Amino acid sequence: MDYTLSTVAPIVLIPFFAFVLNAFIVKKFTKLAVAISTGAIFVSFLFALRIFMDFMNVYSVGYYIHKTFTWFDLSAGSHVFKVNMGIYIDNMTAVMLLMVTGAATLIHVFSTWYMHDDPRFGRFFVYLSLFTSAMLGLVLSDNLLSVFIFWELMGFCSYSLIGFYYEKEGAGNASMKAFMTTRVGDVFFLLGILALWSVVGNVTFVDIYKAIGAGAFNNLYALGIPLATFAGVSVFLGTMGKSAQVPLQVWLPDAMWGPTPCSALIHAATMVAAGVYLSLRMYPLMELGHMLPFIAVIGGITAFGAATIALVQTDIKAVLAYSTISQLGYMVIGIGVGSYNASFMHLITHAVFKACLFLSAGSVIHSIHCQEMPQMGGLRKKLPYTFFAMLLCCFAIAGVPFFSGFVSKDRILGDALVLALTNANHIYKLVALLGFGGAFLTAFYMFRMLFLTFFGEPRDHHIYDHAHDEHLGWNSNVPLLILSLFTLGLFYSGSFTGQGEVNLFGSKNEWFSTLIHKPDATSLHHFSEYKAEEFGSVDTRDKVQLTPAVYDENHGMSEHVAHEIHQIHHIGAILSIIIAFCGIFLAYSMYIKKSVNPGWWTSTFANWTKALKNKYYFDDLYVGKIIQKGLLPFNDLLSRFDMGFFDKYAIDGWASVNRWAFTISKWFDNTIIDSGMVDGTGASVRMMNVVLRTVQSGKIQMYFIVIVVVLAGYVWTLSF
Amino acid sequence: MINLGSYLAISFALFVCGILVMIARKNIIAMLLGIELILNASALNFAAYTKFTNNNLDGHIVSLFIIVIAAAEAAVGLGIVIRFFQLRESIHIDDAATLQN
Amino acid sequence: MFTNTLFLLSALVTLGGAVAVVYSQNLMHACIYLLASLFGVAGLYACIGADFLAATQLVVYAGGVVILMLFAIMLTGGTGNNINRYGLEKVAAMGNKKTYFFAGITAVIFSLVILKILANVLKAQPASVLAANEPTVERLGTILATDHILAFEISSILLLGALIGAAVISRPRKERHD
Amino acid sequence: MNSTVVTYLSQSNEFSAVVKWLTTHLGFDATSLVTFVIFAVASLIVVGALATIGGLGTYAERKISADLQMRQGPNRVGPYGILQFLADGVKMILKEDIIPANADKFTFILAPFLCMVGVFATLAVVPFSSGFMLADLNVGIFYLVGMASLVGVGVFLGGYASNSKWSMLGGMRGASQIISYEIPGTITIVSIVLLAGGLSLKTLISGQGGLPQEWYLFHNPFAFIGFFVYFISALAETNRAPFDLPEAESELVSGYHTEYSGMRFGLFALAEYIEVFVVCGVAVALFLGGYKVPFDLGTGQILVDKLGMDGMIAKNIGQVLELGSFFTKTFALYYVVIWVRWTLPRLRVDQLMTLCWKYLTPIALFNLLGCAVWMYAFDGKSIYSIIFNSAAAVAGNH
Repeated sequence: MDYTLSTVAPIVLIPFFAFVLNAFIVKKFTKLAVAISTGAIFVSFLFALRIFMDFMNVYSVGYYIHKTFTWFDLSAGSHVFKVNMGIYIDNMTAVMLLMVTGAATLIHVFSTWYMHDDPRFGRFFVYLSLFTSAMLGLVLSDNLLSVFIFWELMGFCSYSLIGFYYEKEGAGNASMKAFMTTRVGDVFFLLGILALWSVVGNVTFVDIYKAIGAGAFNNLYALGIPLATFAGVSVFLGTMGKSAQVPLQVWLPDAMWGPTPCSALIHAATMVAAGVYLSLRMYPLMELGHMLPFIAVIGGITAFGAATIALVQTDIKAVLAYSTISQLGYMVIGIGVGSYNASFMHLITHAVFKACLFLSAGSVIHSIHCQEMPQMGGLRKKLPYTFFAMLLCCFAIAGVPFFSGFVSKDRILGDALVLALTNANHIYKLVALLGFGGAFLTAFYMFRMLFLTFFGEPRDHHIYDHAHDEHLGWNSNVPLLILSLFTLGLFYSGSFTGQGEVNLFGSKNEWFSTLIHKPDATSLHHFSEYKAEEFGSVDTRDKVQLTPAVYDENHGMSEHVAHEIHQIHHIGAILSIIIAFCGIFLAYSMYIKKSVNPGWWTSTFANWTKALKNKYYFDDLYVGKIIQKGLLPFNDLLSRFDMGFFDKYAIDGWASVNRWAFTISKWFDNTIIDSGMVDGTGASVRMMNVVLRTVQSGKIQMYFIVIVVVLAGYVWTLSF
Repeated sequence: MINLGSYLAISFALFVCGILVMIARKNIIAMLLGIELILNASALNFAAYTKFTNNNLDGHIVSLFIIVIAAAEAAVGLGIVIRFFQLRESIHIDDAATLQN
Repeated sequence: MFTNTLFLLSALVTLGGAVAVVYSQNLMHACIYLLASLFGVAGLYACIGADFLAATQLVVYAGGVVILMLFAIMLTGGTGNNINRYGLEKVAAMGNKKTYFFAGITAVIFSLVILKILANVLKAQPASVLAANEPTVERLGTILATDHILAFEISSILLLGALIGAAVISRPRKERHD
Repeated sequence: MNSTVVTYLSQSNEFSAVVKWLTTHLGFDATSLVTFVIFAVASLIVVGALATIGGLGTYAERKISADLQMRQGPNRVGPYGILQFLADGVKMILKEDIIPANADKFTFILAPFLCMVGVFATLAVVPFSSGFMLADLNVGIFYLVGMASLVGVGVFLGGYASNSKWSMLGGMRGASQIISYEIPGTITIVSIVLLAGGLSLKTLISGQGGLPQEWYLFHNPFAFIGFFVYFISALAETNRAPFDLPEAESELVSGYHTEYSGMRFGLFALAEYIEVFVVCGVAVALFLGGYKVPFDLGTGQILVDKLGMDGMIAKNIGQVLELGSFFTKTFALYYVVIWVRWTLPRLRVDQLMTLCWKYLTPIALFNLLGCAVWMYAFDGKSIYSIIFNSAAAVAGNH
């Protein structure tokens, strides 16, 4: 495929144009706007699919497309200040594009059912279109600056969609909270971008890689810490905000105020994953800054802590929200333990099954108009397709073999285990512990949710009897089933290129780990050959000369070390299978067989339960301590300074100076300007006026006579 | 008989008639009639010069545009006249001597 | 022979119409004389082979401009308003001796100049052999769509503007009482 | 002088013989003289024939309306009452010619003549047959539109000059209606001019053929719609029902010719009937193949080849066939016009203007654009030839 403007740009532009168009027509032509929006994202999906197939066709690690154009150029002489924008597509981008457009298409279709009765049916799709184009723009971006632009655009969409039901006070507050909390991360992200700019001169991914490979960050310090660390931490703080890592996770549970499809798309599948995606892109920087243990610990705490909170939630969407935070924690663990492609794979698999879970939850909620799990039960007879989809997804997220979640999470946990057992840094032991513990809790709370919702006797017969499953149409079930199909592991672990057998347990020959390589210190020199091309140009890179990607069983390590690592991986895999089934069994015995009484646990660990129900008091901390004790007094102080000093001395003082100057200028004005110049001009004009106004009589015919006579005179003079 | 001189003479006569009408009449519509005469005189001049000099039709183009402009002028001019009549109940040119009110 | 006859007739109609426009004291009649004069101009065009111009002259003036004029005369109350709404006597709408006097002087001044130039032009004009009349429609169309395309587009915009402008200007507006 | 009749007749031997004879006897080249005489005679024939047709139009109107209303109609004067129009004519000529006291005399006398001049001037370019056509101007259709608009001036002046409320209203309605409906009509004509590539009526007709699928009516969908747009505009331009507002007898007595009597009224009526004939003829020329006869019978070449006839006789037969073709189609349309008049009720003024400006004009513009796109996209082929060629191509492949 030849990559030009016309084959890549539509991915972003079609949803964007749909957004622009819909913004105008949505009030009058709601149905049409919805169709345009859905159609646009589907077309964009087709483009993404085409790119993906092309990359699978070439099947080389080094295949990339990098097109740039100059956004603005403020260079003056030798001082170069040029900002380029552009697109950068490599294997990771191609997979990401396919995931985003695919999930977004299905969620659009689902939304046509879910939001159908909503009075702001059309507006929802307007936001969705904008959001999707922003997300796709972020994925396609070749530099951090445009990533930041789209990042903020998504933040806005997230804000609008969380506050979609703005009549409810909670929704408004939640949207504000989400916006403000992610802002903390964004500020640091911007700081990181500036730090990188100061070193590299621009913020293109490839240039940053090149700079890192060339050692440009050596011996540079900012605020007394290495610049690489500074920039890395700043960028990672952006990730923490967007991907809801502790301690900036507080906004994501509240984001569930938004409509469920938007939760599925934004707060589960794509936008929150953008943070992880950014960290993955910036992995060499993280590595250079020696901050991987820090990242791993943050991820571990998030993964485990969110899982514990999810144990006690009764709202079905809250469970899913905390499970999202927890899974994002796993991805961050994956970055921290250097499990680059597993982390990315988890991003993809999580996006699929979490989108499916949210959509299932959405169809449950929409069918029974209730979100509280204690009031559900026995719904599997009423909602068989939903139940089926949710079951598959629960298997996937719990890490049952043959499902996607197992393939990705197992690899992260395996790598964590390897580091825990071999690395000198003991902090990794904690990370592995938190990871495995979180996996157990994940299996438990997901199946708790499943059992409470779909199994047993109906606990609230009123709700059960009024569940109107007949309203479920094709546009609600088909997306669910398609998504649930992709929870199967073989899609991610298989080899699509005929290299070896399809391995369902997925540790060998996967296309994922073959194609997506960690840009670590040893492989950064590849990027020095990468060239950016003009934006409009046709991609002329000779694809035949690229060497096909081959799976290296030893990961480039010596056979002995590789063997040891493989052994640990096997242990990790077995361990995680056992843990998953333990979790499922515990849930089964608590909520189906009822041989273990959950009430005993809550009463025995009452304090813990209380802490969990209050989300570890994070909200209280932020609102009560930081904002009220910290920010408000500071605010008071500032305002007092304003009133007492600035107003009193600076402004009032300036005013008195002015008053004095005014007296002088008034005299000058009155005597010289007014009487002398202005009135003098007036008088002279009036004198001329007396003469001239006889000419301007307003009688057109007089003018005409003058015109003709003057013309005649002019022509007469010319004719000599 | 058909030569440039006769055409120029006719065009000249039309033009002078137009000027006479423009100046002698006090009725705005009558003045517009004069304008039509003047425009036609100039258009005729262009067409004649094309024919009797190099015959390359550029003069015809100019004449065509003059006709176009005359049509536009008539439409807008008469629109203004009718509006003026609505306001003043008169189409006497001397009533139109002020810029406002 | 035939063309000469046509030329003479057209010239007579043109000049006669124009002079009648000057002398007619009835606006409606002046308008009809103008129509005759314009038809004469169309005939003059036809005599020098400007067939498209002649037809355009017919369509635009007979079908459009003159009827518009007639309408305007009707809508503004015909010919008789020598008195304005304040009851003041004014110059007669179709002019009086004084206006004709001024017009005459202006015309004479103008004529002197023009006649001088005309004399120069006619003296310098070589008596060339006339090219035969050819159909101009095709050539005119080609020139219009190639060399003069900008003027063509601008005139189309002008016409659109005139259309909208005329409609907006002459629309009756309600007086606002507030 | 670009007259087709003269060109056609000058092909015959008799023409040159007469010219030769006159030249020898008069002592100067008599070609111009003969030409002029032929032209004058042809013009007289056309004017006379058309006046008769106009007169017969009144008879047809009465007879067809009687048929539609299951009456007898005129049946006393002549066989089937066919001489009724002559009787009416005689009556009108003999009537007293009344000019109202307060009328604008000059305009009052001028108005019916303007109508007549406008209509009869258009006859110069009406293509009766390929040989019988007074003048083949290369701006023919444009000239026709321009001349026909004189009728509007005549109607208006007639209304104004009568110094009567009814006449005034009728005249204003008539003029506004005529200049409004000129726009969709002319735009439609332009779209056909686009298909034919010329303004001359001969060019317009020569692009078509004798058989219906070769007509511009079935050339493309836009031309098909255009025919109806043109026909409706033509009805309105000729003040025919359902657009006969200018003479709406239930409101305006008789509209712009209320005050007219005698032959002046007759001239108005005659102008109207002849104009109907002319616009029907133009519709036929533009859309229905004009004078074309199927299988090249019009040129007579086939008669010469197959039957071995003399060239000129064959041509004359062809001319007669072409005249027949033209008049048949035109009279068919004429019948439709009368039929419409006695079927549809009259529109209101606002409906009339709505129809023109909100429906016909946009449709006509759309058709113009559509025809241009069609010419560009399909290289000027008609829909029939596209289908036929592709079908032939498909059949040829198998």
